[in-house]
Amino acid sequence: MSESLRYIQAVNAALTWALDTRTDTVYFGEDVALPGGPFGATKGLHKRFGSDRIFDTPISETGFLGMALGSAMTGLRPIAEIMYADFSFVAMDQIVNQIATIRYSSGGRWKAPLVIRMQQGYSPGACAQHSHSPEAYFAHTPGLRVALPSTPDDAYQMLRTAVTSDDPVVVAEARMLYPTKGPVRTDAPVEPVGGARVVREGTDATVVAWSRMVPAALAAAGTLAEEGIETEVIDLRWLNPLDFDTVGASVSRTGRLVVAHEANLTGGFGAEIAARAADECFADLRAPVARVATPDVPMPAAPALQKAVVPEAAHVVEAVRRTVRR
Amino acid sequence: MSESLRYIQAVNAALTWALDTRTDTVYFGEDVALPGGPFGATKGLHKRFGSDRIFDTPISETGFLGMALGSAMTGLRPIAEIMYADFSFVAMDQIVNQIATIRYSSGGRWKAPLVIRMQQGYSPGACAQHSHSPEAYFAHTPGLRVALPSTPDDAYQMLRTAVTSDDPVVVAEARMLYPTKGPVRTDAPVEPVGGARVVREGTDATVVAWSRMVPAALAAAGTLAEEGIETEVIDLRWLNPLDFDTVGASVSRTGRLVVAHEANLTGGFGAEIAARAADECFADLRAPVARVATPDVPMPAAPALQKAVVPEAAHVVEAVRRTVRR
Amino acid sequence: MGLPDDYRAMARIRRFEERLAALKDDGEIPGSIHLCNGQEAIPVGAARALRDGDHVTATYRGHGWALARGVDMAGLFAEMMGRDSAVNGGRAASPYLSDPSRWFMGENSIVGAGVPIATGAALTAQRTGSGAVSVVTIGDGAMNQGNVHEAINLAAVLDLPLVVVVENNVYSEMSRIEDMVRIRQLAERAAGYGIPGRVVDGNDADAVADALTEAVTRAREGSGPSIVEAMTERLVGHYSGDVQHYRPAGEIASAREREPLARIRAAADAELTARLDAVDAEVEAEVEAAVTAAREVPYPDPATVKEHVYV
Amino acid sequence: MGLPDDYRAMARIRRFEERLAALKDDGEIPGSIHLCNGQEAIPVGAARALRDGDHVTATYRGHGWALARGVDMAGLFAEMMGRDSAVNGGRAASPYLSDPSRWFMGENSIVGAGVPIATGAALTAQRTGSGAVSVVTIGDGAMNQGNVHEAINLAAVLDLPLVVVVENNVYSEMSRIEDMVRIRQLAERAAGYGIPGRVVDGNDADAVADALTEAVTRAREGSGPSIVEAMTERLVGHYSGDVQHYRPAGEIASAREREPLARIRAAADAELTARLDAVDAEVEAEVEAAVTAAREVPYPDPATVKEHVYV
Ligand SMILES: Cc1ncc(C[n+]2csc(CCOP(=O)(O)OP(=O)(O)O)c2C)c(N)n1
Ligand SMILES: Cc1ncc(C[n+]2csc(CCOP(=O)(O)OP(=O)(O)O)c2C)c(N)n1
Ligand SMILES: [Mg+2]
Ligand SMILES: [Mg+2]
Repeated sequence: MSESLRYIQAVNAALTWALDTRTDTVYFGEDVALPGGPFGATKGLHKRFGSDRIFDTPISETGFLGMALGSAMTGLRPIAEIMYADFSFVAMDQIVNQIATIRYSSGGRWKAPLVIRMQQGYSPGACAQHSHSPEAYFAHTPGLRVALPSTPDDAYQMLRTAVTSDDPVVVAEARMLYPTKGPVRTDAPVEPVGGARVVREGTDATVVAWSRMVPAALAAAGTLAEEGIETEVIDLRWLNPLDFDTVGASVSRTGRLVVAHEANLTGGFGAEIAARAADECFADLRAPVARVATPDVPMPAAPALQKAVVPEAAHVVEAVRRTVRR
Repeated sequence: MSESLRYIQAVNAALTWALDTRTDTVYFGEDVALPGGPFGATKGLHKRFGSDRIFDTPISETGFLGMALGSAMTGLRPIAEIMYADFSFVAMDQIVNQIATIRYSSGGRWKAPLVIRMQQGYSPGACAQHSHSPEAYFAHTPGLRVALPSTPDDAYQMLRTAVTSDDPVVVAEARMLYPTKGPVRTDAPVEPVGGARVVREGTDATVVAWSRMVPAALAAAGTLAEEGIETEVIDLRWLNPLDFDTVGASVSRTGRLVVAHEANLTGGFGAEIAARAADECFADLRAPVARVATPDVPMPAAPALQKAVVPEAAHVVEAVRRTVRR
Repeated sequence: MGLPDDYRAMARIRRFEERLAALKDDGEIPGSIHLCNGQEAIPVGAARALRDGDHVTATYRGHGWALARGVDMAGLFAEMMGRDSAVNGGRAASPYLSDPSRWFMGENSIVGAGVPIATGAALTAQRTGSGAVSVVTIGDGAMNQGNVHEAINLAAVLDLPLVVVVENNVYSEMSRIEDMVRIRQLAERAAGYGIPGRVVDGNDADAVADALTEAVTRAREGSGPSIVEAMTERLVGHYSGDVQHYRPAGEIASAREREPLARIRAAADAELTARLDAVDAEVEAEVEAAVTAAREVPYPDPATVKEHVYV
Repeated sequence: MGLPDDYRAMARIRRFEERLAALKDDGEIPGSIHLCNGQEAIPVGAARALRDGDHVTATYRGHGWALARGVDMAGLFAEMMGRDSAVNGGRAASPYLSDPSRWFMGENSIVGAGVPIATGAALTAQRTGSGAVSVVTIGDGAMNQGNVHEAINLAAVLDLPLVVVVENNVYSEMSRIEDMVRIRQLAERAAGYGIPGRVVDGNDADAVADALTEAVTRAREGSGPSIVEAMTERLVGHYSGDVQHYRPAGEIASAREREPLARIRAAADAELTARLDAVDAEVEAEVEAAVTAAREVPYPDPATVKEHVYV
């Protein structure tokens, strides 16, 4: 059975499922309990599950992410919320040096089954400190799973997967997609971690995207189809584990690759996809690998400037055209 | 005139030069003043310049990197030391959201002429929390200059360049190279920011490396020469500004590219070099782009395990062979 | 100083924020805004203790501080409208703006991050012997962020000329401070850094001015940092669009009786009331003129978007 | 408990560290090591206040805590030798080792980072009603790291069963604590979190045991966290290879008169001295046997290097 929900409602549904079906879960962060979260992701949860299961923390991200780790090591299954992905930088040590590392460095003697939930990306008028898309930092950190849902259904499925995973998972949602509505398979079995998805089939070029750039890539594919260019669109979904097989298989058919993300171009995870292609798909590539991303500037707040740097469907269209013409 | 100095002595010489010739510089960090630094980088500086110019801080990286920013905005030219690159994660917010951003977000009304000095990489027996090579995190952050000297001369020249730069610069030294000795042009004029360097010419393949992997790449080139493979070795030196022209020009001659760094493979800056090549050098590439890096594991402490993951000259040799054979 | 100058300074801030909220409702302000309605006595009182060259670092709720320190009102409106303002060219907007010409180090939209930065301005003052003082303002909730802890201790150890103003408005976003600390007053933490901590009525500009003057003088004399906790209340939501469902009934209504402008009004005789009415009219005119001027400012040229990443 | 059990427990740690230093000199220990010589009374006294199921989180200077809590001595030697030990298979080594079977959450080589983690163990104890307590030990210098500040306040607000032990050994690496804070005792900061703070003689296992028992009992009863500052001195360098040029002449010599083992020896009559000599001999034999056993442990198989990154 499937319900039509907004992305943010799907998050709420997944969290309800988690607290309801897994008694070892606890949820904490800033303004998440009584207030129900700044975006309503945790609306109603405190009323239903009480302060034992969901509670508000001081503005202490390092403190409560460390608390998430320690409680995960000792038997709980915490879900900690970082209100904006930008704030993960104040707690980066707990993420990189502690959460990602404890299992390996202990020789597998501890596990850290926890979820760090955050939302990311620019929005009109938001300054550089509220617009980061930091997925590349996390994906460069062995020990972390990294999930970036692009649809309401994935917001629900991937968050449930993250909660059930015995490894630490960063779930970075797309704030700009919160209002989007779509069918959510609320009765689907919990999926295993990982897996890219071909969301549109095509023969002329492969576009790999994630998060907000997936709907943009699909829109672009529609435009390109009118020009007779059939674009295959892959929603990468998980940066870790990385399902490059799906990408490679597609490129072996299309011979052309465009990678699209909102994060800054240089050192963005698009570079990793392009690098793998330049190695593993070398024989198949018939054109240069193109990347669509925000150029290397901190995000300006003025929409007039944001429009000049934020990647949209039009940029994908243009990149695919260039690639196909070669 | 040129002196023969160890890498760490060259750092000390550059800092002496900075404090001596630029009265607006101040140096601070943990155990840097009276103790002279855990590695002796600041030896003798306190005795010579006094507590007004160089002083010890509490163990508060976020506090003193923010202090570096605020003092740079108001007229000083601070050099702040992060003892191990791994500790930059506790201060990542000041680096990414503050230091890198203030100039752009203020519309160019402030500048932040500061240097964050650190040393990075694994060493035998060091645990995961003292072995990071975090350059990719910094290179993905617009607003930061990123320098990784691989020789005593560059340790001297690039640090002086960083100090004179009006932009914030992360100088990440290679701890494992501290004992290496080499000629240092102590009377050379201060170089501008940026610039890769061809440190060995070759016709069959291009190896791009930085930091500890540069001597490894040169050693590999020597071995390969005995097999008749002429390897061009490029010391990238600066990840930002990125001098890809030098890389592209080399690849246009050799048609083959190997990138080598100690940081973990996935999302490492080698991906960016490979991605650029897959785009800008597509027509020139005659073989898949290979990357040599630490596989995606936190660094284990036991040398027996480190040997199994840390990239050395032999890995470069093997990668170049594979590439040339294609 | 004192009345009616303080009244005017506070009314300017209040009117600015009210007008900004209206502009937001009208869709003229793209991003979210955090207003300081009710907290005006703090920047205004503090400004009396400061002189040119003294640096101020604030938070996203810092419009009042910018105005109190002389940042151009039209420029502020234009900046928040996403226009190519002389303040930050539209790159910063409401929560992160700054103005070197007024020694305004800037707001910050990372909680607590301004304190280490302000410590740096204090370091410059100390090392150059400029005699300047660095004042940083944060909220009650920010006291639990590690960056604030590190910076205050750092300033204490180095005897830096820093004054930390904690605007205790009871809430951090939607959470009450009493649920976030186990102490009565945040100023109690000063003892843990070996520096003075003082609590003042943040709705009384004179009380704030006195406390700041003491702290600033101390800092200028080289005796190091101190903390001033100013008790106040938010008359509006945390940010534009905060419906404040979490606030108990009547809380805001009663706060309206304690807020700085209402207080002066309540105590005013007929003659003063007339003068204050006149001030209000002048302020109203000033704010409207600023909005008009701001609307004249063009939007930034997209072609310039890559400028200023580096020098 | 009490003598000679405490003496034995402390002598085991002392001898372990001495032997470790010798092994380091002989090239049998690849990484750097941070010894706790002189601080043994703290883990030993603390252990008396704890029971099975109580978690301990330590720092790189945590060998004494591991031993006091029952982690296998041979396993510790093997781990630090870079062998495939049952502790962490050689992946952690001296500064980051852990042992779930002894509820030893682990050392940490990031200053202060263990406190938030220990807070998490306390959260589990509270939510599951296990009755367990979480003890975390840090150094004096760590009190200036933001993570410690955030975690202590968090534990205070949540009334978590956490005990923070601050081993004040005067130095953080090569810097004196009096240059890093403007307060006399670090325990003074407890007041800023609204929790009890207490200073004890860290060279007296009984004093430590009493203070910890009080703090642990309080935590177990659900009355929340507290801080115990244990005053002690480092008899050796910060790490292997620290020449300690920064320490005033005679400082270590006089510390040797105050250190826990010497104290007991000084107060011992002939009969006790004989017993202690016997204990020393047994400890010496135990440590040698552990070194021998550790040397039997093979080095880790390189083929396993990618195991345990994920479950
Ligand atoms: C590091 C960080 N965490 C969380 C936030 C989200 N946030 C913005 S304002 C705020 C509340 C701050 O409360 P307080 O310090 O009392 O200041 P006030 O808003 O009341 O002026 C929070 C949690 C942030 N901006 N930065
Ligand atoms: C975040 C961080 N900064 C700096 C260091 C380097 N460092 C290791 S130990 C140490 C001194 C710690 O002193 P203290 O807390 O007193 O503990 P002690 O070593 O005296 O036991 C420092 C600065 C680190 N490991 N982590
Ligand atoms: Mg507040
Ligand atoms: Mg110490």
